[in-house]
Amino acid sequence: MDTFVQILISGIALGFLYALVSLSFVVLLKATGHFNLLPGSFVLLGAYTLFQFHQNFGIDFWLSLLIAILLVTALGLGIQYVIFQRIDRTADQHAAGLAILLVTIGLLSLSQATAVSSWGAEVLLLGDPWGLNTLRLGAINVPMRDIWVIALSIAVLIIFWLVIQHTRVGVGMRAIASDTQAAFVQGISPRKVAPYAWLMSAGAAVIAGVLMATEAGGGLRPTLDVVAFTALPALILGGIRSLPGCVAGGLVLGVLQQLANGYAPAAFGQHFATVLPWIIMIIVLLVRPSGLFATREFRRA
Amino acid sequence: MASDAAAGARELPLLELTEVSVSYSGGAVRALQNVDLRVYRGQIVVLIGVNGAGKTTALSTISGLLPFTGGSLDTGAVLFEGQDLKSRTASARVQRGISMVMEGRRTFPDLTVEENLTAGGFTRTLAEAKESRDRVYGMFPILAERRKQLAGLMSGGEQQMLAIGRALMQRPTLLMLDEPSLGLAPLIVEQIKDYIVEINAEGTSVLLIEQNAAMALSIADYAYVLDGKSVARQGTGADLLADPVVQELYLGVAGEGRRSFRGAYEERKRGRIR
Amino acid sequence: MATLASTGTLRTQGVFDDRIRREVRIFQSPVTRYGAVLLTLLAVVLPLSTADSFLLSLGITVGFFSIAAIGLNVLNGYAGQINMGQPFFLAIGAFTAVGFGSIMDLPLPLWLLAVVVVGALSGALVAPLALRLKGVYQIVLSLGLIFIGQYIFVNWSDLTGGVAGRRAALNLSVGPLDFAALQFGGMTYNYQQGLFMLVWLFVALCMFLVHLLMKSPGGRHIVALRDADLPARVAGINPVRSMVGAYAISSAMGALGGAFYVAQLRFVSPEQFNLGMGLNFIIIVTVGGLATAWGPVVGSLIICSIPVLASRYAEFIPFLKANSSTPDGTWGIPVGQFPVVLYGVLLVLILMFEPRGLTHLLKVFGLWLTGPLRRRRVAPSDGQETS
Amino acid sequence: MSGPLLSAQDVTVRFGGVTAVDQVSFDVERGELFAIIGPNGAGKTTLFNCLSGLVSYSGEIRFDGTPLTGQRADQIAQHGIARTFQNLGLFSSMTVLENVLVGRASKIGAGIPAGLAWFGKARRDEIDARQHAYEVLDVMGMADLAHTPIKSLPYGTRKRIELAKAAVVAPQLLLLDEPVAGLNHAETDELIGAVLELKEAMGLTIVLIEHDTFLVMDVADRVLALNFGQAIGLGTPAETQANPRVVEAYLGAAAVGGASAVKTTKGGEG
Amino acid sequence: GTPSGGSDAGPAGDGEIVSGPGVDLDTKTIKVGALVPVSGVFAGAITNIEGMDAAFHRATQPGGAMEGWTLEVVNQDTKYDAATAIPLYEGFKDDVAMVSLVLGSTIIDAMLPSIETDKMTLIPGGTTPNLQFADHLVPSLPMTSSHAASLIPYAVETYDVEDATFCSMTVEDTLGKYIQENFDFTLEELGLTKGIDTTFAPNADQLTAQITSMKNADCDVVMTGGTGGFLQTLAVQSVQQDFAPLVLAGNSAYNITLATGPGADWLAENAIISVPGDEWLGENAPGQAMLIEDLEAINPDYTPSANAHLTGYVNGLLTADILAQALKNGDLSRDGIATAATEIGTWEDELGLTGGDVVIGATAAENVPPHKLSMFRIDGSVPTGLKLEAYNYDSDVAVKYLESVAP
Ligand SMILES: Nc1ncnc2c1ncn2[C@@H]1O[C@H](COP(=O)(O)OP(=O)(O)OP(=O)(O)O)[C@@H](O)[C@H]1O
Ligand SMILES: Nc1ncnc2c1ncn2[C@@H]1O[C@H](COP(=O)(O)OP(=O)(O)OP(=O)(O)O)[C@@H](O)[C@H]1O
Ligand SMILES: [Mg+2]
Ligand SMILES: [Mg+2]
Repeated sequence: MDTFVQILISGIALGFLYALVSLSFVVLLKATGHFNLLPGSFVLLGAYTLFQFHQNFGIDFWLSLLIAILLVTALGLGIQYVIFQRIDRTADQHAAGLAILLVTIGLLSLSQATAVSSWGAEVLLLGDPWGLNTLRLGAINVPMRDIWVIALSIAVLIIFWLVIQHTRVGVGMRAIASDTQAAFVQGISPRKVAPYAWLMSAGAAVIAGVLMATEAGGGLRPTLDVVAFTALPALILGGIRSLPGCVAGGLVLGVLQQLANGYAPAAFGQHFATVLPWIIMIIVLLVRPSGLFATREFRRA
Repeated sequence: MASDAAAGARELPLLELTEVSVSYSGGAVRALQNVDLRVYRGQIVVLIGVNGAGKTTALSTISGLLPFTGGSLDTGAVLFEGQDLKSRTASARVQRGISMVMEGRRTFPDLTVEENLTAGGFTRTLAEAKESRDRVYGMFPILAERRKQLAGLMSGGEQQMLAIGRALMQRPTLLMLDEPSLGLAPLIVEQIKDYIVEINAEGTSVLLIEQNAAMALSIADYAYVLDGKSVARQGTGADLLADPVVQELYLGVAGEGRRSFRGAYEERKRGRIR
Repeated sequence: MATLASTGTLRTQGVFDDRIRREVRIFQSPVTRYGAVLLTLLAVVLPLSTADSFLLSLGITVGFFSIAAIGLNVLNGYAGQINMGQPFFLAIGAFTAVGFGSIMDLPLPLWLLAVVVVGALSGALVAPLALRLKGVYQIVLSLGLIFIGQYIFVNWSDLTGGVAGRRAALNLSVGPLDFAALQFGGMTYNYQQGLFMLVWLFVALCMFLVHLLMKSPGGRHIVALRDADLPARVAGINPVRSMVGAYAISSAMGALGGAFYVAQLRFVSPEQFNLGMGLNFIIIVTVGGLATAWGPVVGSLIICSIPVLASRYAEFIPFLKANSSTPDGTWGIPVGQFPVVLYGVLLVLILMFEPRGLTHLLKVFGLWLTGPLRRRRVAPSDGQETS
Repeated sequence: MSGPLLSAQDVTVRFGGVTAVDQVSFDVERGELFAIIGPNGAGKTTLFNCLSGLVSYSGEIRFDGTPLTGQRADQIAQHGIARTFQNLGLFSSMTVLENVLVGRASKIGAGIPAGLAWFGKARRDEIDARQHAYEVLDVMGMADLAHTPIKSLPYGTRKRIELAKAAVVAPQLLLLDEPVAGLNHAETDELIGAVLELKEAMGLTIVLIEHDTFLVMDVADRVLALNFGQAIGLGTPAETQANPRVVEAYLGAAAVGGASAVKTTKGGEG
Repeated sequence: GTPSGGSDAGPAGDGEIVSGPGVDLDTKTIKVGALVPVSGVFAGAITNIEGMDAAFHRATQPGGAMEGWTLEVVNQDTKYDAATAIPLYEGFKDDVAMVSLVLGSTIIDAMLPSIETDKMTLIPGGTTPNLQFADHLVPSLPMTSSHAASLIPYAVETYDVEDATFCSMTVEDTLGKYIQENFDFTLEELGLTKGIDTTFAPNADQLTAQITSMKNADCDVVMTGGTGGFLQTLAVQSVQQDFAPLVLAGNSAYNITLATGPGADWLAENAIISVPGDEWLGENAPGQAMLIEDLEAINPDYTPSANAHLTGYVNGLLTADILAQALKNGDLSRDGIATAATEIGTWEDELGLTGGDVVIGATAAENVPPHKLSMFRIDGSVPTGLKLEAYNYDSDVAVKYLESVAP
């Protein structure tokens, strides 16, 4: 029983990490109208930036986190103005979408190269306030870091939801994503909206990255960015546009994956826990082609 | 009406296009050639012309969308309240008071009706936005009914109303409409015509593109006929309604009504057989 | 007038006939015609003329990547689907080849046939699910295929050798002729030369098949579904039939590529068909130029060459600092990182400045060059290719 | 064969809350030009979507006596039903000719395998299709546009191509959804001329949705009026104009005068 | 492997030396190849090449095996990917006399056919049984996958855990597979009680589940097998789960951050690491001092590494001796080098770095790799983070295992 609860808790923490990353995806998707892998780079660079400021410059942890988020946001904005907008102008919708996705794949490899060449490939200590402290409830141990994962995720989620659904900035974002030109003639300029969007996306990703790079998370390492891919099933499961969906998807997969790690019989073969989220995703897609929390599909002849 | 225009002619125009030439895809397609066009405060100015004459192009030149459609302003200038708009972005121009209802409605399909209006009021303060929303709902009750429906699921006409409502949210000084009657039922066309007059009466100047020339010219203070890149004729609505060429091309009047299409076809056939 | 299409005898009988005859020729533009001939010649002559093993083995790599990419281009380019899961089909082809060509040691034609058939079937099986999905969903689904494929093949160890992989020498003989040791005019050519020839002949063949397909109604219908599916269906196109076809072609060629992959390494392990490879393929077809005849080949050439060339010549490139295990203060790109960086930068630049791909760039350049020389009325139905 | 070419019984379509089409029944006789009018959102396009198998509906639709209900769009096309779209259904990456060729898909048997081997059936189908395509383009005076990419053409021309694309199969039933919306008088005249010529030459039966009441009253044999998805009138143009419900819901008083003008001009020619 | 042993080679029989690929008789330069990933997350592996350069530095000094010659390493970055590696190998094979270091068993596996046809002599950097006895492969160090056979007996002796429950936690790849095999063999031999076997996906960062189940199975000793950061993850998450078994790991699992990074204390507490050779500043092995001296000579600001330098160094010295032998026979062709290797026969471990003598048989089947491993505890105060506990521990089980896998 304890085992089960223990696994369950670590599953929930993992799930919220997935959720944070897919949140970052969702916001970018809503704001730029293009699916891309930048959250991967954000996760990585965010964590290393925090390391630079906290460990090397000795600035307070939370302050460094803030700085990291802002810097990454700036980076994101730069990328949008220099690269995305140019592509948007020169190519039609389909081509542009693909081009941007691929550009971000290139940026992903670049960001890793940057991390390795400036901070090395070895695992580093982030020096987070939680370390390996754990909260002991009887036979059950809850790492402090997991508690923070859950708390921060929930906070972020609520903020995002309020902004996107209930502010004009949110409406603006979705308008641009839905029909850029029409948005322009409403006086909605990317310059007014984009910063918020990137701030949110970067925020979610950097927080996720930092939490993954904490001591309890296994330290700061240049391979953090793979989460850009491992979180995808959660994104899909939640239906790429809905915030609560992300969380639900993340939690479901996080927990199931951990349970598989713990209980899957050897008969299920190697890599089972790794592939499980993808299998679940495909099964769900078979039943609901646009995820569990899909917004309504419409098509007019 | 004619006298208004004459009166207008003295003070400086609200909007002025001088010697405007526009081309697409790097000069491959020339869409406008030395077009001069004026809109005075409080006027309804109508722009008619065959397909591909460059009407929409003219509007995108004014609204600042041109670069995004792959077009470029080769020569000439667009003056609004006497100032050159060259350096202004599309959204900046909206703030200056130029709103437009785009060709083909272009509502945000995956936003609800209400959100579409909110988007329209983006440049206004919340209070102003709320007030104008109520006005729009008053003007188009159907929108109030469907406020929670996704715009993409509305019929053509419903979307057209939404598009106009959305533009009105910006409380423009100049409202530009690109073929608002396209695909609308006669009743609605009548309504929209009345709306335009109403909006105009409240002090908003209007630049209207129409295929339905009869409707448009009937409310025009002044009108331009574009054909193939450049302005072929211009004059007050009344003048153009009386102009034989316009009648032939755009109104198709014969006697006291419109000329029968079937009749015309029969005629041509007989002609061919002989 | 009263005698029109409906009554079968056409009013304009004959007027357009020679126009039409010109349009349905297999090769219209001289470019495509001579391109095809050139490619085929190259496939045969080049390996005979050189034994430079680096050139050859790089050539073979480019070759089998091209084959799989040509297939993928039908799907991602002409059919407008987004499939990143090509490695899944390469894996299927690879292990089918291992089974028939190595374990059972059947002759070349037989196991190639098996590879194509199995590949096509697997594609046809995936299609119905993929077709229900759009955009991001489709992308992620295809990524899922890769992981699931790896899971299956890692655990199917008697065929695949599991995580360790297995050595597999494929039987390259067609009757008397054995590509593993070609005999030509008294002299024997080595394995690589033979394989190079084989692979590039197949590249030519695949390009030719796709060219024919895109001229035919079948191909046009695929493009129609991509551009606007409701109108296409209303016009009488069965979307499932066409798209499943597109998937089958794509996966069959993917499988073919996988088989030649094994042929080159004479070794195979499930983890070779991984995410990275999937990304590479989508990059190849896009950078090369979606829905263009030469795109996949150009793309493969670039993407496969970069890492190999870069790591081979890194030493000679300025602004690089020597490798060191831990970062020292000095700035600069460590030689080791150079290929990665180059790869990333190129990718970003190409897509920034020509999202339609390199082939488009080349085309423009070519037209500009040959502009004066070209006769009027150049074959227009290459329109499909530039689409 | 006897009986109506097309007959719809109690066709009903619901989208979530909205009832887009509500218990609509009507027949279309062979060779007639049957018009559907109604306010925006009345359900006209949706009705077309039922006829061409794009939405699922309750009720029954028979074509030439055979029930279409439950068939896929492409199966329905095989029966010889073609259609144009309200906001154009063209293939943006293709040339004019290619667009029209796609319109003939339902007549092409050869599939992808045949295409891979560019011989026999695939080739014959292709040549035959191209002959018909040029034919229709020629009738509509667009033969020399054949190889222009669709993108660069103005709206009016595209509308004509949309028509050609539907007519090229010489369908038994042709559905036109607002074919002249956005055209000026001259262009409308031209396009309607083409429609009537094709109709006569191919013996087409046509169902037409149009908001230009004058045009409808001018060319239609019978008119079906919809409002909020329900049929509020079915009859000759004259009857329809006399129908108070239609006037009240759709035409408005103004239009009637315009219509009376038709008669006089027609008389003038006869 | 004695530098002095080389003195009789060098200039011997100048005139009629048969040359071969990668050999330049005029400039007296020989190029040897290496396939070591150095990009991305593998950047650290470059130290292997540093080690080899150091060895060549010594070998070419006066008194060195290749005195008067120049030995160059041509390394190509494989990114640990066979498909990349093969063309690279094909690319440089005609410019190198032999391949002196290759990392990654799938890559070596994929290279075998080509090596066969090229008659290329290849020294792997650590092997698994499936490669140990392949033709043209010359062993230099104990098998990467057979550490359990030394670790477990050592643990039993030194920490008297004979009635403990032994569990395994191995990565799901080739290496993990053979480590598991070796683990089972050892328990079998010593008749120890087996708990449960757990596995984890390559570079997994979630081991909570495995830990919890091992905890429930009351595992006292855990034999781990894998590469990358998994020990770190294990440590970190074990701390949180209050799990503290005796952890055994081979050198493949070690990197310096284990001593400095997260969970270092727990590891220092619980982990035994087996590595060939001596502690960084140790005196047991004469070769260790030489290694450091040579490293300083070629790159003053190198950073000590636990194992990578040594691997490169050892392979380098062996290479030098093989070439020296070939030179003595006056035949630097591929065949010449191959025969030279076999003529060396037993390569004595005078430097004490390889964990025993390497036997290079006339045929590959007769190869016998060394088997002695040194036992270390993790300790941040030592340069490489490894504090020696027992030097060259000699295990019979290890010997038996070698016999059992020999063809
Ligand atoms: N984005 C574009 N790229 C290239 N050419 C274009 C583009 N937009 C319009 N054109 C061309 O410019 C000319 C004018 O187009 P425009 O849309 O302004 O005409 P219009 O009067 O609005 O026609 P319509 O009445 O159909 O709306 C046409 O020949 C059209 O083909
Ligand atoms: N896919 C759909 N999902 C939900 N509602 C729909 C959908 N398609 C149409 N509707 C609704 O059904 C009603 C009828 O739409 P339809 O397009 O048939 O009207 P219409 O008669 O063609 O109007 P118009 O003359 O403007 O084209 C409208 O209220 C529309 O909102
Ligand atoms: Mg227009
Ligand atoms: Mg409609």
